[in-house]
Amino acid sequence: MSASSTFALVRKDVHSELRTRYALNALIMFVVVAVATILFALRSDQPTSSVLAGLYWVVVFFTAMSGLSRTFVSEEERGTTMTLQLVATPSTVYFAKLIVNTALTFSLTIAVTVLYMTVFSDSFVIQTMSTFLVTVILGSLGFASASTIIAAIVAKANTRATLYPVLSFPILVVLLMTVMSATTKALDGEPFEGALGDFQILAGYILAMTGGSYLLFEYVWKE
Amino acid sequence: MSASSTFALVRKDVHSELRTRYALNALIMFVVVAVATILFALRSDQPTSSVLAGLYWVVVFFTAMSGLSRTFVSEEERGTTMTLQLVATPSTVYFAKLIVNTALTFSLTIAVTVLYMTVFSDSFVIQTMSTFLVTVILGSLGFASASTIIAAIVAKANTRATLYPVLSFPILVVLLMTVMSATTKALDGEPFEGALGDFQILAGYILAMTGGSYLLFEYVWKE
Amino acid sequence: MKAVKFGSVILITFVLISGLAIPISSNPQGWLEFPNIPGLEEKARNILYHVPIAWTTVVAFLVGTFYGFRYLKTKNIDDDIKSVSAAGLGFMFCLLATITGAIWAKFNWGSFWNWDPRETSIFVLLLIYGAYFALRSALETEEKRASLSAVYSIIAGITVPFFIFVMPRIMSGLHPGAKGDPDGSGPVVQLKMSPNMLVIFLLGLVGFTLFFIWLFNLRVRLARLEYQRSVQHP
Amino acid sequence: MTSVSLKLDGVSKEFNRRLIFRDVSISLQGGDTLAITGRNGSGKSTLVKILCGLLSPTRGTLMYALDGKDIEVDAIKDHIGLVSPYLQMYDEFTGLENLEVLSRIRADRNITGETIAEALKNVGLWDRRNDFVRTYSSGMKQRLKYAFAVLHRPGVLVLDEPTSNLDADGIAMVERCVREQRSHGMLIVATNDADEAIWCSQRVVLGDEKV
Amino acid sequence: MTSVSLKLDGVSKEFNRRLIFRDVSISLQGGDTLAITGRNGSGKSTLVKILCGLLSPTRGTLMYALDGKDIEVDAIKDHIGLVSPYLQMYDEFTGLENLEVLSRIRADRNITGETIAEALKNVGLWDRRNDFVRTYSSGMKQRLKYAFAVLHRPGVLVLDEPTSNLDADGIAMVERCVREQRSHGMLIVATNDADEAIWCSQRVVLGDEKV
Ligand code: HEM
Ligand SMILES: Nc1ncnc2c1ncn2[C@@H]1O[C@H](COP(=O)(O)OP(=O)(O)OP(=O)(O)O)[C@@H](O)[C@H]1O
Ligand SMILES: Nc1ncnc2c1ncn2[C@@H]1O[C@H](COP(=O)(O)OP(=O)(O)OP(=O)(O)O)[C@@H](O)[C@H]1O
Ligand SMILES: [Mg+2]
Ligand SMILES: [Mg+2]
Repeated sequence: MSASSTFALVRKDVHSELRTRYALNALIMFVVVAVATILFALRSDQPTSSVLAGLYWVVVFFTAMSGLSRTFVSEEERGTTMTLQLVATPSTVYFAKLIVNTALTFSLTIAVTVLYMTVFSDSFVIQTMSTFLVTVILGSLGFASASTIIAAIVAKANTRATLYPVLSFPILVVLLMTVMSATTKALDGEPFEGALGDFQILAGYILAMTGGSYLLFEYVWKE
Repeated sequence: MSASSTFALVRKDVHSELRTRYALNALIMFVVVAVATILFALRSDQPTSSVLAGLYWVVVFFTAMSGLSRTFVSEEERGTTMTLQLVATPSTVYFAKLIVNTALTFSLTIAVTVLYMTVFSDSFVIQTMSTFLVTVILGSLGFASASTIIAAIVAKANTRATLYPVLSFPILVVLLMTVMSATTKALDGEPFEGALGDFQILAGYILAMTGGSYLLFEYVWKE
Repeated sequence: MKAVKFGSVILITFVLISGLAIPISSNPQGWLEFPNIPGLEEKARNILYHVPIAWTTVVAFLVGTFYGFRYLKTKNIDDDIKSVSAAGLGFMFCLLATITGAIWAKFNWGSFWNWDPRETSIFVLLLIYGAYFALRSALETEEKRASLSAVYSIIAGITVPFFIFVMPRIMSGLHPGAKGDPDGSGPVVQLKMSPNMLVIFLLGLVGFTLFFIWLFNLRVRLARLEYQRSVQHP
Repeated sequence: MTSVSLKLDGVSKEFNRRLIFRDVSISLQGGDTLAITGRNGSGKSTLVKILCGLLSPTRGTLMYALDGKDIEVDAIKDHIGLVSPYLQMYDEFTGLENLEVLSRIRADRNITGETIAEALKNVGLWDRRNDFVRTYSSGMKQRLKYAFAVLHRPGVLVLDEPTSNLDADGIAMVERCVREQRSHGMLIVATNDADEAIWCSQRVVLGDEKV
Repeated sequence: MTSVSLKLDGVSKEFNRRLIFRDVSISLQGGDTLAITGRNGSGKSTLVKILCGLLSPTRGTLMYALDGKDIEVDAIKDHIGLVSPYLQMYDEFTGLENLEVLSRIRADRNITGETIAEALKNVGLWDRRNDFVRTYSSGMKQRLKYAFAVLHRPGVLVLDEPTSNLDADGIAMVERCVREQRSHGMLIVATNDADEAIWCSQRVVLGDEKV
């Protein structure tokens, strides 16, 4: 793996996404519809912070599921997988896709956050900003680290769109519970220290997933 | 359009979905995953009927969107669009896909209903069954009619990419809001008459969507 | 294998019978009475079935993952056969553990399901198995199916320690040993059981493990035969 | 058997205002054969799509007649057999299933199990009929397209790059198909290869415009 | 310039336990040329993928050496140029962008804007360099693959169905590429066409097994 080729591949993906807007459009639509639906569903209620935190990550999860798998699926569908195999080593591909997916998830969380803050302006108030920021950053990394390799697996299978969340969810449960718990703490105004335990879990999770995926990626990527 | 070729096309799609039962596996798992995610989010709370109704349709929405859009995208991606154009008229294609999507959404709502009733056995109690049934049937039809044309447009996304979220958002949100409101009424035990207004909206929506799509479909479908 | 087969049958039968037959008294006397564990009472008997089954589920999962790992190294299709056989059994035991656990929970904690951390983890394990088989059925080429499902089971395996060691600590739960449990840990963990109960419990563990080994052996042989038949008549 | 005739009148095609070809006029009767030739990018495939009613021309008209009666372009599709790199079979079905499913959608009652079996034997795929198209080699896919194209004995057989991916045996099969078609209907071949153009008596050469 | 040598030893390939070919052994040096022939479905493309390290053989070994030193199959990829129907360029980029992006990913510092411009002119796509590959005709796509394959003057040039979709001018271009490659490196051609097999001095014939 060389940094320059990884970076070139990231640039290619970003460029290609800006051209086709395939993932981006799907993401925007899902986010907006999901938030609108939830807003409508909660209309009459005063949701608790844990419900809000839960629904926040549910939206992120499902939206991510509709977009992240494109990274590999689109290569596979258009037959460019072989081209990429020829010009890049597996680890280059893995890290490039990991970076792209992290960036995508991170922008997603920002979009959802902005939407939530405008829509639930009285109940979704982030009291401990530091906790929230760290949660969102680690959460995006965690999401991307687990779902990148799953996307690579799913790209080789037949029923990609439905299979992707099915394979990802069991693996993401730990992550989801942890980020939900940390987000609740941020909303409730617990001090930053209160969420340190959650962050440790998140860090461990990210390391384990990235390391495992890195080692296994070759088996998935090569025929 | 001939009935027998429409029917043959429906059979082809169903066959293609069911043959190895992998699509079904994935879809069932998907619903389970969606419900589980929501359960996690709500773990500690006693959700109100409007929250439950909202989340019910959010699950249907996400599952449907990840499955329904495939109908055309998969033809387009594999280059079988031309083959289909050669053997079938546009209206045959449109109605076949509409039927398939309606059936898919309807079975989906049944699956989600059964799951909800077992999982939220105390809070998801359908008090006005007639309202619920009509809502689910009209809702499936509405979803299918909207998503069939959206899917056809998405399949050609290269050119119309930016239009897509803009188009689909208002189309889907109206539908979602209406079915949610009707479902809430069914859960709250309002008499059937109470939901008549919603049903009128739904019926009008379905007619407008199907009619409009039928007329527009040819332009979307042919180059 | 004969020894395993008979051993498991004898042990399980013994555990079943003695677990049900031995009376529980608040003041146990000798080997033929169980102590009364406060909060469990008669329901304590299920420890002897539920826990060994849950244990076997985990063993099966580990065995399946191990052979998946071996497949990636050796590319020998026999390892895939072993891996998928173990996964199939694991799924079955997982269902059994869920059912015995859920029934127990109904009588002990009042409802079938409470999202206690351990319940959550067994549910996730069920989902993992479901996803694993859904993935396998979506892959047509044998080699791809073997290696991708192996990768998936390893990736899923990475999360297992989180469920076992981490989750019970961040979530409050009903199982003994969870966060907020006043005792810290319960009868099994601290081996608070009376010696006779402990012996039967351990025999149960051994019995169910042997049972798994026997079934595993059977299934692998069956799967090999099927494989060979499909080689001859593809 | 029906006799198809075709009239293309002053047809031009532009993509994004780039002119591909201008003012093509063709008139073909029952047993006529036409070769469309021209350089890479001269618009052969584009013209083929227009002839099959899969793409509308920018200017000009296309008219088909069946036994002397003018008919809609949509209706002619049942009388066209097309082999083209842009036409794909369903990957997730077997070769046999593809033919069955597609004839059923076409609602063609003349096609029986035997017709299909015969077509598969003709193109040499009978032994592999139960394999998924996904696992076919490039030549096997091309053969399957032939089986599909001639299955309903179309009045017009349109071949775009007829021999690509085929081995000697496959080319012989194409020549058989071509002979058979000339005996009862119209044949249109778009090709780069002079060897294939000689199958046809008439010729349209595209590509005076720059590539 | 580096000299590549290759040794394939007793290689067999099965898909789902269907034997495609058995016990293929090849040994090639610097300037050698090899034609792989055989019927449709005999495994030519499969063997090509194995030679390029894109597919693992079921049995047997593949070894590459660079200037006499054995190297990993992964590392040889930088010295391979491949033209194949299974290799696609990125649709949503222009022809020029494809070459730029792919060389950047390959992290090949020898490739400048001029090298790329020259390659595009060689294959006759310079005028169309700023059009999306999506809008290219089949022959233009094939030409672009050639530009990509020879861009880095690879030690090994591998061509699968070299002339498919190409017109006379395109075939002349392929022959130029082939001549040029023979002058400095190894050439492997998989084809159905006897006219193309004569470019090479050695030959492997696949397909004693049934299609
Ligand atoms: C379906 C999910 C499960 C349910 C409903 C369930 C239910 C129960 C119940 C009611 C008890 C008695 C607790 C007490 O002593 O107060 C218990 C004990 C226990 N369960 Fe589960 N269980 C489930 C899954 C599992 C799993 C997956 C494991 C381990 C892998 C497990 C291991 C244990 C152990 C070790 C005990 C004895 C705890 C003790 O008293 O020290 N259970 N379970
Ligand atoms: N992924 C796969 N799964 C199963 N079988 C496959 C797969 N890929 C190829 N095959 C089979 O392997 C055989 C060889 O295919 P290959 O594409 O190598 O043939 P080829 O010699 O290139 O043929 P052609 O001249 O038609 O291109 C064929 O019988 C094909 O059906
Ligand atoms: N969708 C499209 N958008 C824009 N331009 C297009 C599109 N499709 C084709 N073209 C252009 O039209 C011209 C003709 O393409 P066509 O595929 O018909 O050529 P062809 O004669 O079949 O060439 P070949 O021999 O390479 O197959 C080409 O210049 C191509 O770039
Ligand atoms: Mg063409
Ligand atoms: Mg080939």
